[in-house]
Amino acid sequence: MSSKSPRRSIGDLSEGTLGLLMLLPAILLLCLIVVYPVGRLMYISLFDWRMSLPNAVPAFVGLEHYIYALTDDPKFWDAVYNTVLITIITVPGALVVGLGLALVANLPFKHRWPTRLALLLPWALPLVFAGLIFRWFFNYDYGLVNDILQRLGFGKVLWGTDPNLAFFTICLVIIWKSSSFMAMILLAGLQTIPRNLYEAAKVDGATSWQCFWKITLPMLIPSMVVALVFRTITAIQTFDIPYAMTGGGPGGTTETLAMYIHKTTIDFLDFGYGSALAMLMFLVSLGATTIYLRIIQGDKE
Amino acid sequence: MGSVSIRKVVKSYGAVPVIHGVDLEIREGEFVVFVGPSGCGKSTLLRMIAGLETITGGEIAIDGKVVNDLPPRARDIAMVFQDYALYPHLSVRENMGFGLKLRGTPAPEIEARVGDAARILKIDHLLDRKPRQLSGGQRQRVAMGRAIVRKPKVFLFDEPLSNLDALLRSEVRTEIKKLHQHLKSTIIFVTHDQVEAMTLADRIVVLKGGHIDQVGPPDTIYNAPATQFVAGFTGSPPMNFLPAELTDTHIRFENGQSLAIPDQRRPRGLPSGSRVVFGIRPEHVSRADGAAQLDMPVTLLEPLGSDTLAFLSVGEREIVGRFVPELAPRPGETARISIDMRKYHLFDQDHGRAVGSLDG
Amino acid sequence: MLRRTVTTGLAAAALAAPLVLGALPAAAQQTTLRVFIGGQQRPDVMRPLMDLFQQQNPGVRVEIEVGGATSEAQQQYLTTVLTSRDPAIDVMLIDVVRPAQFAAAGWAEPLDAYLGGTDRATVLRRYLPGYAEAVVVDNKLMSLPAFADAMFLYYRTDLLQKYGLQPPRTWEETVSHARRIMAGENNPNLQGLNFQGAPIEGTNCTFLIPFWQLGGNLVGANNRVTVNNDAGRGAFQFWLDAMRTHRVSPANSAEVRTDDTRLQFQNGNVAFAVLWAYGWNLFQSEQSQVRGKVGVVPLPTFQGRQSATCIGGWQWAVSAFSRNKPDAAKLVQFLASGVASKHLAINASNLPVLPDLYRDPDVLRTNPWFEAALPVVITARSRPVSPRYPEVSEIIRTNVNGVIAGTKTPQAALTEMESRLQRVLR
Amino acid sequence: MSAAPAAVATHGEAEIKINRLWLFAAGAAVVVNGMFPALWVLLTSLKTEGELTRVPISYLPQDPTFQNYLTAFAAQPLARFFFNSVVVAGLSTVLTLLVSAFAAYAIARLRIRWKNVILSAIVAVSMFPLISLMVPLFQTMRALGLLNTYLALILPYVVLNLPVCILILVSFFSAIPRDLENAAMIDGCTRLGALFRVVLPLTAPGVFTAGIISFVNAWDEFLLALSFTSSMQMRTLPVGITLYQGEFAFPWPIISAALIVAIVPIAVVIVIFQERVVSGLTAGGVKG
Repeated sequence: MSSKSPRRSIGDLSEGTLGLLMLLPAILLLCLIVVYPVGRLMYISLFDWRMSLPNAVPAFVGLEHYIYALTDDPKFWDAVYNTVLITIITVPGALVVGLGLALVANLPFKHRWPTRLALLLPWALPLVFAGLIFRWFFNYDYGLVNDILQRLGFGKVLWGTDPNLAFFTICLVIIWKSSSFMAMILLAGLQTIPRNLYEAAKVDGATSWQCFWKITLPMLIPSMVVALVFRTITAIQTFDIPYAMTGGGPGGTTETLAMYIHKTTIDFLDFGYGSALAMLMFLVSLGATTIYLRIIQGDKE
Repeated sequence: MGSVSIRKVVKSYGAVPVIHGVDLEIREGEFVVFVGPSGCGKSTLLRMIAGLETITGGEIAIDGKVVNDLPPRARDIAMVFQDYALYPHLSVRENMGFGLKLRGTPAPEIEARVGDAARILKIDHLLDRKPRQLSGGQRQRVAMGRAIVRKPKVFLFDEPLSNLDALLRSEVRTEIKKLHQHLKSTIIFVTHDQVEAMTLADRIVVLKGGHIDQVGPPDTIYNAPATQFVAGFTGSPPMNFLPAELTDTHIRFENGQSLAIPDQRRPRGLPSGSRVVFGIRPEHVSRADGAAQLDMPVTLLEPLGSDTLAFLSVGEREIVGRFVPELAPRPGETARISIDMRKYHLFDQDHGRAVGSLDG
Repeated sequence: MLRRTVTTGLAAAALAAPLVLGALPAAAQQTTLRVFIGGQQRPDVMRPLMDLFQQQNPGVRVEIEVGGATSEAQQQYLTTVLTSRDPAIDVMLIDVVRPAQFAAAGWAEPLDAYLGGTDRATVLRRYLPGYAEAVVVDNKLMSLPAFADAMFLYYRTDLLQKYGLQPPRTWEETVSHARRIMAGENNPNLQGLNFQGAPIEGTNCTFLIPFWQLGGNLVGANNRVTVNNDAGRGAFQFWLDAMRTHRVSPANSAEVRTDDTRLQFQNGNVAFAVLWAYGWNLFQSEQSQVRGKVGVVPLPTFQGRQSATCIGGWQWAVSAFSRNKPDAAKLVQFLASGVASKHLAINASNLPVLPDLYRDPDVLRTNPWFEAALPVVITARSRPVSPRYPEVSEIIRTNVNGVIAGTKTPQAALTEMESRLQRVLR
Repeated sequence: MSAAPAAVATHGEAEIKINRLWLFAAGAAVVVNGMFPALWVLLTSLKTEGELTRVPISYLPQDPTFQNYLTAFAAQPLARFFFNSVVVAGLSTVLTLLVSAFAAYAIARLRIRWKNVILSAIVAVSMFPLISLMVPLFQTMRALGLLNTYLALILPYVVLNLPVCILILVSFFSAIPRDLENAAMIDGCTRLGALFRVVLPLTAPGVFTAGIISFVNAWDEFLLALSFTSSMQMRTLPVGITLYQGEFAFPWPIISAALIVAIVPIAVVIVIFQERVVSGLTAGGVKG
């Protein structure tokens, strides 16, 4: 068959060139939407730039904002404390709950869509409204939770007044919301576990419980790590749910770092300090991800 | 149409060279087999012909036209992959017609050519199945069918039989040979299996470490290996090697035993006292009476049915002989063994090159 | 008579405007003004005003942009727009606590130059004093008043009647009335006195009102913050007593947001409620359980003290980045006029910023209680004026919320407030 | 490669003896956990505001009414919000898939330098909280003249979803044998042709998963949508829904009705494609 020597096209470029071309849209978009704004933010963070000062002329202050935040700002450390606490409670919490959900959803139901829908719906519910709906549930007078408690003969509980309870409800809601995505990824992981592993184990006389510990869990580790990375990043950025549920109360005990940044930048118009706080938060996320990536890579070797 | 010229072809990944200047002319209609151990560069060379790997230096021409910068689709070649690489989402029919469709061949013609190829390969009843519904052998046929329908200048086979079980392998091997006789097209076939190479090839190209060790028809490769490596790669079991020293009349082994060299088989150009590697194939180790006989302890027997292999000690070394079962020595005994000194080979101890240009 | 004509004319204009606009080919050199208002500010009620303005000013088109529904959401949106010096918005409706901030940031165009020769004092004389004061920052006119708001004491006329009580004038009375009613009703769901303690803007007023009434003054002589004093302690003690000692205020007061109070009262679960003006319309709505059983009085004070309340409300400002400032200033003046104020009072129950409208029969027909509201809005005090008001507000509300929730002692809260406020307000 | 092994695995579990009752109870627990807030919103949307604040609270609407839905559509251009959300989420999903498929293919397949560095950078970049980037982002959008256009939302949403989608697609692409593409290229495809004709069809479950993740994320986003659009005609559902509330008042029944309008399409999409959402993640085995 005689070839009519096909036109050279973009698809025939060398791998390196083609690779760069293919990465280009992503890189350009990232530069436009993230890198450039982050660069600006980093720049601003070195200035005392407060819109609230009359005729503000940004003055260069170097790392002063960072130093102030790290050494002198109790609100920063409170917010960091709350954020870290939320992260270390809700990330493992969501993992455990998500695993439970995934295990159940993986059971052989006749109709699978009700469990699957239930699994995914919390994830699909907009964050803002999830917060508002749960604020309603935990409302002292008209809330579902207190109503049920009363019907069961317990008294009504001041969910939003006691700082510990308020913190608890926020964590509960975050776990509820985020276990959904977690479960989705874990369910996918569960389904990749080869069936013959279980059969082999059963031949060896393993109980279901042992199967779970010796096969299911170890095989799920890769999925878990992926889920944990994304979950941790979003946990560090927790904003909507406490913002909608408690607004940071009572007495600022549920204010997260993202809320503090938002408040500083948008409410107080202190762009310099707000930018510095945002940079610090970015560094925290970066640290967390680096640790995870290390774990993943260590795993591979 | 269908000749392939490979001239001074070099391939390196970064600073690591993997093909060191290979020269090869493949004639139209020839069945050439690249053989060699894994990592020898045979697949890389094949993929460079296909255009799947870039060429670092030198040039490759198909039908006289340099294709270095042509993408695979412009080279008019077809390839059968080790894992068949059938498109899982397409039916057998679509798999086979895929290339023709991309080239804008009219549908009726595609249908006709796919039908022809399927009949040749006896897979016409499978045309509407998906690859996952086929057995390994069937997939292999579909992969060949996909190559055939294209009627390319050159067929490239990349270890296409290695995923088949032994029985199927020899069956398909025969079919490929028949197919070649039928199509009369140029085929370049990569394998690490010397039996495949021997049975299929018009010419065998033995590669080692990115070099061609020897090119030649199977009997030349077998009977006149150019290197110790080629000699050790062909035949089953492979040629026996024993380090030795050359004297005027004898070949003396490390344990002091020696064999007389017949006059007509005296090595040329090698001074007495040269250190060489003596090579002899197992079938030339026998119990027939002859001039060259050695006493060797028998360590182990491997009966194969038609033959029996005996492992024999020469000092610290061991060689294998192939015997008619009734004449096989018994393990434990020290047997008197004849070496057919018309068939021995000598190799350079340092480079493994055949030396002494023996008359044959 | 004249006034009624105005309103009717407005309605007619509203109906006619789309027709007129539709009939005209796009006029040459047309200016488009974009007005930003919040979702809660009744775009449907605002639109006829804009149509009337368009009619009076051919060549000017007014578009309404609706932003987030809360003051915070609007601020968030305006911050992004104005920080970027975006000219997309010409006129904006801003919360009464914001002018100082807008002036400092250079976001609002001073209006002095656009008054058409009238001197500022003359213009402002027409308005309620608190509002006239709030629009001037650093001797510049930053905005014009749109409508007023203030906190009132709502009460249940039926319950007071049942127990033969008069509307209270003092907090002491309010508490004792509430206790009497709660004891008499013996309904576990009935609250005596409901107020807001959640970390929201309104909670500042929860503290400032009793604080002011007890003689407190946030910023004293020499710009010193004076909050850690008897007035501060007294203000906190009052609410804590109401909750814990007298048990007339609910235990979850630290969670109560503005609309929670409204809902509770509307459902007949509250005898007395401290709430903004907007409650009235809803209490009289068909869904309300207390329709026709609601009274409003100025907030009580402590025995022998001056009354005081917090003012709220909204103002019209021109964006400093507008490309149509003269037209925008003209629109703002129109929107701050008596015609507009009356329209808003009648159709949206917004408290007027012009005192004579509180006696206007058309206004009083729909809002009979406005008459009683006048003294309140005249004496209402504004929250501290500062370009850093958001920080001031955050400091106060977080601490008040902490005290009401019981996570902080009044003393600790006052100490923190004083030191942090001092830093912000110095 | 296909969903088939998933089904096998599930039935394999069946061999572990499970009491039917426990099975039902576990399923019911998951269903209740996932659905009750949405269910409550649905019930609320059928109640009047008066019923909502009754003590003790009522569970089922005593006098169900669709009035809230009518009000929701009458009070705000809900249909328009819906349309905008469909456009923004739909277009951003398509664009995300295209951009991330290219990037993922380059990372998974092509011999390019700094591959891991690029991948790590893309993930790292995603860690920047968008909340804090609002002001500089707004300036960028203004400079590009994109404010109050669909593009002002679509571009950031694409970036928001890129990391997850790239990671998912990389793992899927890596699972496709290279020789499949080689075969396609020998058969006559360009490299890009092989991507579209062979790789993408084969990784459909992964593409689908990435698609639904980015669709849902775009459908739900609030902060950027609030700040980068200004006219009512450009508002998306989450922002539009908040417009029902007043400065003080929060009309739950009407908001609930609007929320149901926003949730139902997502739920329908999930039910229709539930098999793929999960098996999509399965096939490539999100293994980092």
